[in-house]
Amino acid sequence: MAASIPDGAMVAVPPDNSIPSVALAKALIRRRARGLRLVGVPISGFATDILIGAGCVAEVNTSAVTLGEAGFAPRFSAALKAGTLVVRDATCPAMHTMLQAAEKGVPFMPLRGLIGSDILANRPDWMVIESPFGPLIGGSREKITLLPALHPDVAVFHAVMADSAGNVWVGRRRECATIAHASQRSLVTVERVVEGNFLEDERLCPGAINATYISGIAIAERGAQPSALLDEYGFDTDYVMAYARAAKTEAGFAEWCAEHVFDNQAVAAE
Amino acid sequence: MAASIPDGAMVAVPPDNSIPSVALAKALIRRRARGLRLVGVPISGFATDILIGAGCVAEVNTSAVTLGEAGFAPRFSAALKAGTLVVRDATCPAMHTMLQAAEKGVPFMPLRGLIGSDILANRPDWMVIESPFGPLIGGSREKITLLPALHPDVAVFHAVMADSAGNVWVGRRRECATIAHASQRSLVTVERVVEGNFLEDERLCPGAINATYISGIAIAERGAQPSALLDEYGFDTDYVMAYARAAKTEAGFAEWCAEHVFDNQAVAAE
Amino acid sequence: MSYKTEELLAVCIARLIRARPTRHIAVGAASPVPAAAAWLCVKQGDPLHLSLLHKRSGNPFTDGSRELFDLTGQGRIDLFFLGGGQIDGQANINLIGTGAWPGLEVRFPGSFGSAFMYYMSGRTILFREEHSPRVLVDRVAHISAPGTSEPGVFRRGHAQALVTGRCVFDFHPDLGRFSLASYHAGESVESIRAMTGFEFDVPEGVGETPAPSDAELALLRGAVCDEMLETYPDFCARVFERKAAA
Amino acid sequence: MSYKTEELLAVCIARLIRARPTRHIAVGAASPVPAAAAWLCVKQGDPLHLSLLHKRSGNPFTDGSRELFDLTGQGRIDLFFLGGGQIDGQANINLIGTGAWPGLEVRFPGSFGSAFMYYMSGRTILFREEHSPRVLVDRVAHISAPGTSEPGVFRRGHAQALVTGRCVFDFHPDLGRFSLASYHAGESVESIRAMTGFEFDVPEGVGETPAPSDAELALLRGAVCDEMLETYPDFCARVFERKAAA
Repeated sequence: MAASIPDGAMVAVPPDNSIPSVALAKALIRRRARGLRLVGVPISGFATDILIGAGCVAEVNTSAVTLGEAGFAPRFSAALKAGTLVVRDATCPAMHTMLQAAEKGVPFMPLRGLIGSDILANRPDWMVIESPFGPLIGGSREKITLLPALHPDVAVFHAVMADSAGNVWVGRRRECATIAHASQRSLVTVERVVEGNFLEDERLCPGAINATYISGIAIAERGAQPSALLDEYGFDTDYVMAYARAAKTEAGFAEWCAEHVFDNQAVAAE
Repeated sequence: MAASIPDGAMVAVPPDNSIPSVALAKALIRRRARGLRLVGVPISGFATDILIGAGCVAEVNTSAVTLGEAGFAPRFSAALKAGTLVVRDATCPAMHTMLQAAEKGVPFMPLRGLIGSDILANRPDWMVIESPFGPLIGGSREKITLLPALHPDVAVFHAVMADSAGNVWVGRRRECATIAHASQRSLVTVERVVEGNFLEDERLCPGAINATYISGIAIAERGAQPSALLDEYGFDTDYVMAYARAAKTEAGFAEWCAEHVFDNQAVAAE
Repeated sequence: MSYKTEELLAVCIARLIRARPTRHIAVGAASPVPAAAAWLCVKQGDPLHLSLLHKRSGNPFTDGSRELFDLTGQGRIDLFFLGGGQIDGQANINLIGTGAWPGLEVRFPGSFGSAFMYYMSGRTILFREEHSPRVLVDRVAHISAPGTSEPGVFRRGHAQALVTGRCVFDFHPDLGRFSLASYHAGESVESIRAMTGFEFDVPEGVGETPAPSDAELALLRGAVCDEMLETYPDFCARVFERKAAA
Repeated sequence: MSYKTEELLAVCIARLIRARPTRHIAVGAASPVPAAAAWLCVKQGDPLHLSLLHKRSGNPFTDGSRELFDLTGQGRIDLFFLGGGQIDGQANINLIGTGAWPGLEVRFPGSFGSAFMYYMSGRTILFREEHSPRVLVDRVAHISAPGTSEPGVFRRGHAQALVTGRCVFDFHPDLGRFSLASYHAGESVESIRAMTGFEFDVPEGVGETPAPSDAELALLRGAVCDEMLETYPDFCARVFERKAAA
């Protein structure tokens, strides 16, 4: 599956609390992907840091890159300083808004906040207008920022399960539905494939994403790890702490990668 | 509960395929509500027609009013002709867009389509601009319509169940979540109240609406009827057909109302 | 084999669907004939994705009723169906009514999603069984959704054709006009002209709509009807003379 | 009763919460002290709705991770908490980093939701335990979110206060300045001045932050800790010396 993601693709990758496919991120490293433009949904975590460390990433468009309790993302910080990574800083609802504009098929959507932030000052692709609607503020029209639609080439995430019809179930992690809607293609790893059709089950349907958005499904057991997967397994803090220590240096990262990415293949996601 | 909805309130009422609270609509008729401004989500059905017939409604903002297989909505058509009802025609995604703008706390959102439609020509509250983003069309900027946020005073709908924490479960009918988010208050009738907390159940959570949006819950068994409720009960075509025949005339509606609204009270929703 | 008008119309529409590349079709609630046409294509082996709106079990949308419009906004719907209380020669459709706005003479239910879907779907097949000067008018009283758009308006698609109980018209968005594609058995160019309130072009050699083949009829009455029984029981009983198991 | 710094800070924040009408508080993932403060208010009987972000079980959001921002956009969040790699005397916060944009000297993780939440929440309590000239600077290197906004910008709220390991500052949005509200035991106006990179006002009669009461400490170590064990096990072990059942 990783083979179908071309170098240079814009790839939406959810953070650690939002079921990323770490299995597919590792497969992208193994296939030596280059020049990826990653999109944080709305922030970025472990999967993004290892992709950056392995030299797969040219650009990241996100509101933050963090390993959570394990602290700063070491390979992100190093690449930023080395000048090998373009960072487009945003704020969480701006990422959601740009993806929702794509989801809705409109060229832009407005968002409050932002004005006076250096984030806006560094986003020439965003634009402040006088809102034709809404309250007058101090007798004049409200200033508001318009954000362009963001259309990732590929959404990559993990799901609990897929069904016989190719629907996938992500439960409350509905931001995965938004990126599936906003992206050209969606590639999904799952814990398991089950019989039936989630759309015909009133209990499962609200947490399902329709097969019409899904371009590929591969089974990758514990494919989100070390990230958490709903009530199936938790965030593996020890694993990420160990990574954070190892990845402080480029050599440490290379060693970690040799052990945890190249020696331990989840072939399904290739 | 109907007593808490003041005359003149803007009330969002979903249509027959989207779990309206017919029980609460009937309670509004019994309390002789007046001047309601109804919002179709995105269209309007049986509940809207009986409210119009009973003289509760001053205005309806919607994309259509229909009884589905039972045909045109007779009291809507009659009130429109009699000039006692203001009708603001829209198109389905415009209703969704205006409600989502309110949900997101922005003063407006854009929508494609519309231009060249007489719907737009009759909506002085909508505005066409040149989009600062998106494709050039024939060398010039795309024309696009901006729609203002629509903030109902009250969202009224039915749900399958509520839990001990006051969350309600609507399953795939997520437009009910949108109107709950967009409205000042939400009043919900439910089939039953169950122990526990839907938000702590990964299977139920995606179809739940958080108690933070819900101002009032009342048990009204079969409270959506004759509309359908997910897999719990279907649309009662015979009942609506009989209504459509009776409500062809004002006298016929009055008789129907005496029998089906005033004689058969669901006290919970008062 | 003898056939009902609805069967002929479903076959007409199925041929129009297959005439252009089509991956994903959305079919509205009140549209059993278009639904039958789409299912016929599926049963003929086309790799189509069907989204049947208002289907009670297995409703395709999990993001609420806005998902159809979002999906169409994304450009994922190749084909949609629309009807109209009135349809005119420029393919404008009127779902509002007649008389002064908003339909003070005869009020139709309203525009539903037409003022978006007609622009944003890959293409639209217009379907209205009643073919009379009352429905097919020179100029609609009100435009719910226009057949063509001015420059500067984002528009992904137009009407491909108009299928009625009497004929099939092709639509030419560049000209803003219909041309007669074929007339159904029992009709003629003259009878169509007499019953149509708008002008249309008549290409050389226009002839009768081909009758459904035995294979098409067998599929409609068998595998297609099987799929439609739950959503359209009355239609299946009337047209295919089959009832759902109790 | 002796207490830990975290307990003092939680009590300080709880008092700030109770100082203004508050219905709904959202608390971020990395915020055990604000979370303890909010729970303390709940356990003291305030009818508060708490949305604890990133809580694994019972996460309050069912519309995906955008729901917090939508909720705040709607005006339903009365109080939010923010920190900052740097905070300056105008209550600007910097979560980006130092050196040239985007943080070429020291890079912080990024701005998260701050460039929206700081404007759209009813009010914000700034919390940063480290109180040093490195963190509390005259002017932040980069503004993730500004302390005040120019005319014409929709802004629902501002910083109410800044709570640090050494003191509590009140913020005055009209002046764009902090004033010292109280200093914690062991500090003085002079020690605060020495450790603060920005100018601030010192009202007459500023004194020491009141110590937590026995009742407050008992609640924190009992009922509040009970609620926090699942989400913040390390914090509970360190501060309250309690461990979750295995």
